Order: sequence, then structure tokens, then C-alpha cells
Amino acid sequence: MEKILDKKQIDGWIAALTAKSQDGWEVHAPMLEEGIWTYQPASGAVRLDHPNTNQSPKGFAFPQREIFFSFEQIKGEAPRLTQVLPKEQRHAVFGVRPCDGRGVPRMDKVFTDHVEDPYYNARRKNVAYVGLACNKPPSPNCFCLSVGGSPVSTDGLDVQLTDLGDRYFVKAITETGKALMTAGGKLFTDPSAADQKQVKQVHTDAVAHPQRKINDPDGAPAKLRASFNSPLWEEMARACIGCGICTFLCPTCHCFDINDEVQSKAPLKGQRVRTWDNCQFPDFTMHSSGHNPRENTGARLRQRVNHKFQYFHENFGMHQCTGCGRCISGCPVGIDIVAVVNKVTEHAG
Amino acid sequence: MPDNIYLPQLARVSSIKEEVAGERSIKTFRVEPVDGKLFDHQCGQCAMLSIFGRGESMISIASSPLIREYKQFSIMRVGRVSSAFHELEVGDVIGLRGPYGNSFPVDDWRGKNLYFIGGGCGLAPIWPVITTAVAQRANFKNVTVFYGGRTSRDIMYRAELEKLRESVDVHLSIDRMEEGWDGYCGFVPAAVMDKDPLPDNAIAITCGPPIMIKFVIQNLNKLGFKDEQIYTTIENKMKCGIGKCGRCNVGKDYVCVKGPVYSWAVLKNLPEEY
Amino acid sequence: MSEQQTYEPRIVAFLCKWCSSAGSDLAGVSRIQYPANATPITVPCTGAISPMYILSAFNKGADGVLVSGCHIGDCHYIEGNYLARRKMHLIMQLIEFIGVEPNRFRMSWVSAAEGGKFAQVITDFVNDLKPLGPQEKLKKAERA
Amino acid sequence: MIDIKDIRDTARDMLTKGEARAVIGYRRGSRGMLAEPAFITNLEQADELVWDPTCFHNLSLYLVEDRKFLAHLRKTANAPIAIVAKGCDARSIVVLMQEHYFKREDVYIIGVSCEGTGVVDERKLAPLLNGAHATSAAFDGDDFVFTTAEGEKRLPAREVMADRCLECRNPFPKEHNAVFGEDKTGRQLAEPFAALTRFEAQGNSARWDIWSRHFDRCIRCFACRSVCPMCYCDECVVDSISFPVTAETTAEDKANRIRWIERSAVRSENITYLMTRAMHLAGRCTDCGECERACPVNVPIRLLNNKMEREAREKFGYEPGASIGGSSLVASFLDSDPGDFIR
Repeated sequence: MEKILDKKQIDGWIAALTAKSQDGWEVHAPMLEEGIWTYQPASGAVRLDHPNTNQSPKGFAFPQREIFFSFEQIKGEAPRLTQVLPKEQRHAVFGVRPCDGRGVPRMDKVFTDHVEDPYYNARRKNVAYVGLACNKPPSPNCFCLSVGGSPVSTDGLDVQLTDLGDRYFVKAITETGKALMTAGGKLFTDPSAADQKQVKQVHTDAVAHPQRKINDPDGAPAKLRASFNSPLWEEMARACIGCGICTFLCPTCHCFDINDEVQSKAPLKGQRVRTWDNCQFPDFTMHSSGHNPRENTGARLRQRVNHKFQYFHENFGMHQCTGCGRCISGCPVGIDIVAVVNKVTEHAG
Repeated sequence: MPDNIYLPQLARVSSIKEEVAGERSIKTFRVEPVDGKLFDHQCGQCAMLSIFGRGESMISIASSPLIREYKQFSIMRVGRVSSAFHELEVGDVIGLRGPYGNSFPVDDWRGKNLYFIGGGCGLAPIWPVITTAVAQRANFKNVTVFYGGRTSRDIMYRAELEKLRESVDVHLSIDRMEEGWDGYCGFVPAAVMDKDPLPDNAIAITCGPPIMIKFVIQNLNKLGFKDEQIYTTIENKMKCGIGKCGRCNVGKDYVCVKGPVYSWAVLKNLPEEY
Repeated sequence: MSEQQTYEPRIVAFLCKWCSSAGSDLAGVSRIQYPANATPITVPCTGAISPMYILSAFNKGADGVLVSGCHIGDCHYIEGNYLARRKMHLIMQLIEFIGVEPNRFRMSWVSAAEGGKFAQVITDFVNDLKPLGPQEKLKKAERA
Repeated sequence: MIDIKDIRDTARDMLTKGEARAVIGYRRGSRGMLAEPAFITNLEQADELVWDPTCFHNLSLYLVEDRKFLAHLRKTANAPIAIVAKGCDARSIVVLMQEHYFKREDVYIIGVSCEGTGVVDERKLAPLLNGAHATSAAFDGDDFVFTTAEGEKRLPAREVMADRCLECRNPFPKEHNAVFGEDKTGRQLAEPFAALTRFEAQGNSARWDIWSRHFDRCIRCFACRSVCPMCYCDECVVDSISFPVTAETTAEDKANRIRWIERSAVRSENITYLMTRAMHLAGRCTDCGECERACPVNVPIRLLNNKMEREAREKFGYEPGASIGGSSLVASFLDSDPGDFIR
């Protein structure tokens, strides 16, 4: 399904989706608040003129905090557990950039491979991603083309919008996407031959825009494997401060922690909660004994980079990194995954 | 596996036995299901144990898969959760989910000589294999157990080991000489060399402190054991048990899924991130 | 009954063991009437109170936090209460700065002989807290 | 104006004579105009050193790291580390020495004066470049000069400088071994605590509305803590989930560790974290502003620290980083300290 939507009509489309009669979608779109672009519930005045959001949309299916279950125990009695599953609410996320779209199938792989994750699944099935093609790279650190993506990729999206100036070219990618568009009804018009031509041109230009470049992405898995003991890791991680910016902003980082949060000790009352965790925190892999298999920043940087460009590739046949560049732009001390991968792979020969 | 893998099953502690006293004490807990039945497991697999309000910990299952009525866990007191376990009393209820990880390929070892080499609390992960081998004694040729502790007070499963002598060879050792000790005196790797086990048609299974495992493997190699004949287990910090939380990986593999059991032929080629 | 009438603020009171804690005992044995809203936590000295205790008390649901110690010059450790005066000034300023009602935090000097003053401090604090209603700003959410 | 050659020569000289085992400075990174921390140990690398308006980082952080690293190896240093330090950075080195984290002779301070300007605030710069990306930045008197694909762009520094630099009155590293640039101590580009004063002018409930939104936004990446040279505690009281464990830590210790706050990034826990940090920095923060710059979600962390800084100055006459020998804010008192709030 391919349609044209006048930019002035986007609020109308969102209103149609939000209307109870149409399964009651909750629509989210990037808004600028306190200088950062974040997904917020959209209730009109949606402009989709954001570069990319500060955080990726991964939180819609994998929120930073997920309650697994609550527990209660009166002394002397057996504990009572109550499973807490996410609320059944459909979310349509607007303005998802192609890199973040490509993050979706990668997260799906992690959370459905081997054993299904009930919490992820419960949320994921209710989220639709309405993407926005990048006519030009929204960040100076974009490198989607280096990791098999593209500024016009539709991977992971349900609908793709392309900005044609005063209107969007709207393309349904999935059945859910078709349903979303159908909800907009007459707001959409059929594209003319000129529209089709323009989209083609915009997409061609988008791909032609220069980006940052990973020189040998295909060779990376083997070269990284060969460079596991390279002294470069320690050197490149010298400035790393061990914060969580790179992974928390990443569209594909999925590591988490599970903790019991206690509200009351007697009677015992609390919840078991999953929260995002981060391989760059020193305690991430620390054993109870104090032994830490990844003791220094070099080993931790290697874990992050290898996970993206080697381990994930070996497990699922694709790079986990989608080239959004957030970890580069966000790093307070200049650690740059493109530069790191290039340097290691060059030295691996 | 249940629908919600993160939701533990409730189990009641039916017996507690202190194996080793002191700063890093070890207690063995037998747990039985509160309702229904417990999952089945294989030798070497682990389970996630929880004390509500304290958290979860991955512990290897120390009872034989042949026993279905209960599971047994030997837990050393090292951290937040294990300390809470040591406070438990019989009748208390804990959470249990699993089983996780791979297992020892016991069926492939039929007709072979088995050497078990354990140190410290490293006897627990290989104990189900030992007890299974004993229960199915006819399936295997010679079965020999080497086990050592720092002192005689650090020897766990003391009574069980003595009973084991009825059907298999048991060689106990302690690091430093004590009065009244009639077993070997010295480190476990040396205790193995002392008995000079033959590699022919044999499998060696070792578990214990990393430094012990390292020298045991070196010595086994010296004795002519091939890497494929040597099995060990490794451990890493774990949270989910299903390869998603991202911390226990050694290279591309999550230990909670592809481990904890490795043949040395495989393990020696993996990065040493454990 | 209205909300206002049923609401009883919960106070966490950090009391120096050398003075205010004894002062509260004295108030008790002297049968002085004062509200039972305070949960006392005896500390060796107000100087030993980390601002973390105060934040943590609010985090765990205290409607008000009281720090009470020896009068200036009477500290068993000579200068503990001088140090506390500084730290408590800072934490009070910080709490107010982010928009929490300043009346939720209180500091007092109550000696072991001032049972009456202790009762008065608690009574005043409860009266000042009541109009503020439950403290929700810093409190851990039941289920967020 | 600082000639970068002077800094490079000093670095080279120190290394040649063996008077420093390393020089921590700034070099050009791989991300456009931005400088990044450099750890120079050989002479050729000294030529990589740069000094420009993107040298934000408070490098004294790495003195802390170095000290921790040596302690871990149970080694002592054979020579000092040389470090490039701005006024605020040098003050934090003073605080670290005041707290006996290392000794004066362990560090060789190559002071750089910010003179009449300071460092750039990328968030202010972006809109003025109209979407273009700068590939280099340079000081030029009261201006900053940026290179973009569209050519050179000259902007008055005051328009794009970080707030902390505008409000800074001591842009000169008083504590130093060598120093470059003019001493402009006492300069006034904006009222000190200008942002704080603006914020405080609002009422209680308005302030809460604003802060509650900031606290909601925090994702607890701990970048503010990680980037702060003063946050050197091995065991962070607000993060007791990840306390350090050594072979000597007993099970008892681990079991009894208080979990002051939960890991969940929810408002109540974020507040407790950020407020505790602000308290812990009272009298120690030298307003290098790195926490606020590093924050990926723009929480104005500096305001909290500024609040404490101003209280310390106005009520207790205390200036952080003023002298190595002085006692610290919360370990000292005056008879004249305010006490009128006490019943």
C-alpha cells in the first residue's frame, strides 16, 4: 500500500488512530523538551522534523524498568507471588529512524531465540513502528550504510514515511502498517507518477549522502576474533569512564539486571524487577567472590564492540550495530565505535 | 519450560546439613515442591534459586537426576543471596526455576573409566554424575574419585564419600598434614599424579577453584589424557539463565545456555573470560 | 471524616543518645502528653548523621524528619553538633531548593533535662506537618 | 593567547628529562571538532596535543584513575604525571590533594588559562551553525572560530560558551608548575551563579515541577558520577548494588551492605541518587561542569552543585579548591555558622 499524506493531515491521522473506534492506539512522536528529543504521547502538533531521538525507541518493548512479579510473605507462611504482565495497550511510535527500525528485529532475536521472554513479547506485539526515512544523515556520526542498513531501510518498520517537502510518501510494510493506514481513510490520497518519481529520487539522494564509514564491516567478525588479545583495547579504552551512556542510548543493547525491590520487610512485600544494565559498569560481570572476568575498561570496551560486530554476527548472521551513532555522539570522552572497529580491523591485517 | 520463565516455582526446604563450617561455610539444602512436581534435570545443570526480597543466585544441582522427589544444592556462603540461604530453617520456602545449561554427556561415557577430580566446593557440580555413575555402576568400568579440601574440616559430603568407597575408589586429600589424617597430603593436582591414572578409555571430570582446575588439566595432559577426554565446568555471574541478560558470555556463547559443562578441547579455544 | 482529620504524619526522629534521646525518655516518664507520630532512631551524636539518612528516611516514606541533639557547647564529643549544624543547614537548603516543603525537615537542641521541650518540639512539628499532607515527592512509589 | 607549541614543548621536555612518566592532555578526536583526552608517553605523541574551545574534560579524573590503578597493582609511581589543567580543573586537583588523594609532588600541573573565554557548549553552538557540523574550533581573542564545510564561522565566545565558563571568575589555574596564558582572575562575563539565581527566583511549587521532570528524565547511566574527579569513592553509597568486592570482603560484609536506593531509574530513586551526590560534593565541587555536560538527558546537575557552592560561600565563607592545606567544608565549622533554623 502506497499513499500520499499532506503534512497538515498527520495530526488528523494520529487523531484517527487514537480514537477508541480504531482499537485505541496510543501514539508517540518525538518532541523536543529540555533540549532533547524524546518520544512523548502525541496529541497534535506532530512535526517529525527531529534529527534522531535522544534515546532509541527500544523502551517500548523493553522498558528500562519491568516488574516481573510482586511477592508477599507473612512470617511463617509461604510467599505469594503475583505475576505482573504489561498492560494491553497498543502503541504506534511515529518518526522512527531506519537505524532504530533495524534495531527491532535484532531485539526480537535476542528475546525470542532459545526461550521466549514473556514480558518482551507482551509489549512487542502491541507496538507498531511508523518510520521516517532519512533524507540526509541526521547526525554527523551516522554510519548505517556501513552495517548493512540504509537511510531508507524499512527493516523492522510497519510503515515508512518519506518526507517530500509538503507531504509524506507513506508506504505500508506490514499488515499492521496497512491497518494503521486504513484507519486514516480518506486523509490519504493515491500517489501520482510524479510522486513516485520524486520518492525514488529522494531515496537515491539519501543513500548518496556521505556518512562515516566502517572500512571492513564484513571482515570485522573474523578480525575481531583474531584481535581478542590485542593491546589496542586497553589503549583505546584508556579514556573510558565506565558510564552507561553508550549502552543505554543504543537501540540494540539488551543487557539487564534483575533485583528484588522491597517495600516492606514485615510483612515482606516487594517486587522482582528487571532494569537495564550495562556491560561498561565494572560490576556487571563481577562474581560474588570479587573475581571479575572483565576487570578493566579495555576488556569491557572489547565486550561491547565484539558483541555488536562479532558475537552477534556469529550467533545470528548480522551485525547487531545499526549505525545510529548515538554511542559516539553521547560519549563524554570521545570513544568512537567506528574508529575503534576500523583501528582493530586494520591492525588485524 | 513454563510460560513465564522468570516466575519461580515455590519449593520448601526439607533438610539442611552443614558440610563445612567457618567463614566460607557450605550448607546442603534439600528442597521439595510446595505444589505439584519439580522439573527434571540432567547431570551438571543448574537452577536459579531465590529468596524473595533478597534476590536470585545460580546454583548447580547437586542431586542425581535419578532422584525426582527433591533437588539438592550445596551453597557456599559468599554473598548477599548465599548468606540469606545460610539463615534458612527447615520448612522455609524458596523460589526455584530451571533447569539451565547443558550437561555432562554421561551416556557417551558408557563402558569407560571415569576419574572425578574435585576440590573445595567443586564437588557439588560433579556430585550428580558421581552418584549417577554409582547408581548405574554396571554401565562404567573403573570409577575413581579424587577430592581434596584445604583441611580435613573442609571436606564436604564426608559421610557420603565414605559410603561411596563401597563401590568406587575414593582418594581424599588435604593441603597440609594434620594429625590422624591417613589420606594424601598435598594439593589435588599432585594427589592425581600420585595415583598415576591411565588415560586409556578414560574420561576425567574436574571441578574446583580455577587455579586447581588449571593444574589438574596440565597434569592430566602430562599423563597422556587428550583434551577431549577432560571435562570441566565454569561459572560466571548470571541473572536470567536463558542467554538474554548478557553478562555470562564467553565469546559468543552464554555460559548459562552453552555451559557450564565444557570439554577442555572446546574450552581451551574460548577466550578466558570466566 | 475528612482526610485532614485522619492523617497522622509519620516522623523519623534521629536523636542523640546523650541528650535528646534521654530527653524523650524524660518526656515519657514525666507523663507529658505529646503526639506519638515520631519513630525515634538513637544515634551516637548528631555529627554522625549522614545526610543520606535523611534522604533515605524521606525515600522510605517519612512525612517529616527530625534531627535533635545537644545544645551548642554540650556535645559529648566536643564538636559533633557544630559539624551537624553545618551539614543539616546544607541538606535543608538542598531539600528546599528542589521544591520540597522546608517544614518537612527540622532540627532542634534538646538536652536530657528538657523533657518538656522535646514534647513541644514534636507537637509543633506534627502541627506544622499536618497541613502539608502526606509526603509524596521523595517517597518510593508503591508500584511505579 | 596560548601557543600550543609551548604546551607541546613542556610535555616533550618533561618526558625527555624523565620528570613525568606521562602527560595527560587533549588531542584531536575522530568526532569532528571535538578534542578528547590524550595520554602521552612518548615524544612523537606530544605533537598531537591541542588546546581549543572543545577541551572540556576535567582531566584530573584520570589522576584518580591512575592512583586507583597503581593501588590495584600495589605499585608506587616512579615519577609524577603531568596534566594539562584549566582553572576549574586545577582547583579540583587542589581538592584531591586537600583530601590526601595524592601528594603535590605526584603531579605536575601544566596550567592553561582560559583567559577571556572558556569552553564551548555544543548545545548552544548547534543552532548557530544552521545544521552544519564543525570540524575544528579555535580560540581567537574574544571569539571562537569554527571550520565547517561551508567555510569559517567566527562567533563571539560569549554566545556559545558554556554557562559555567560565563559565570567563572577564576579562569586561571592558580596552583600550577608551569602555566600558559594570561591571568584574568576576577573577570566577570556574567553574574556568578546567574543561572542559579534565575532558578531560585521561582516559588517552591514551580521549582518542584521543574525538578520532578528532571528527576523523571534521569536514566541513571551514572555518567555524572563517572566523569567527576571528586566521585572517587570505591564504594558509592547510593549504588550499593555494585560495591567493590575483593577476596578479603567477607560474606557478612556483603550480606549486610545497605541497599540505600534501588537500581530502578524511577523518580524517588533518582532524587536520592542526585541529591546524595550533591551533598557529597558540597565544598568539593569546583564547578568544572562536566557532570552537566556529560548528562545525556540534560539534567541541570550543575544547579544542585551551585546551590551548595553558594551556600558554602555565603554562609560559611568557604571556597572549594582554594588551598591544599585548609580543612574541608563539612569537617570544619565556625562559631558564627547559622543556627537560627534550629529550634
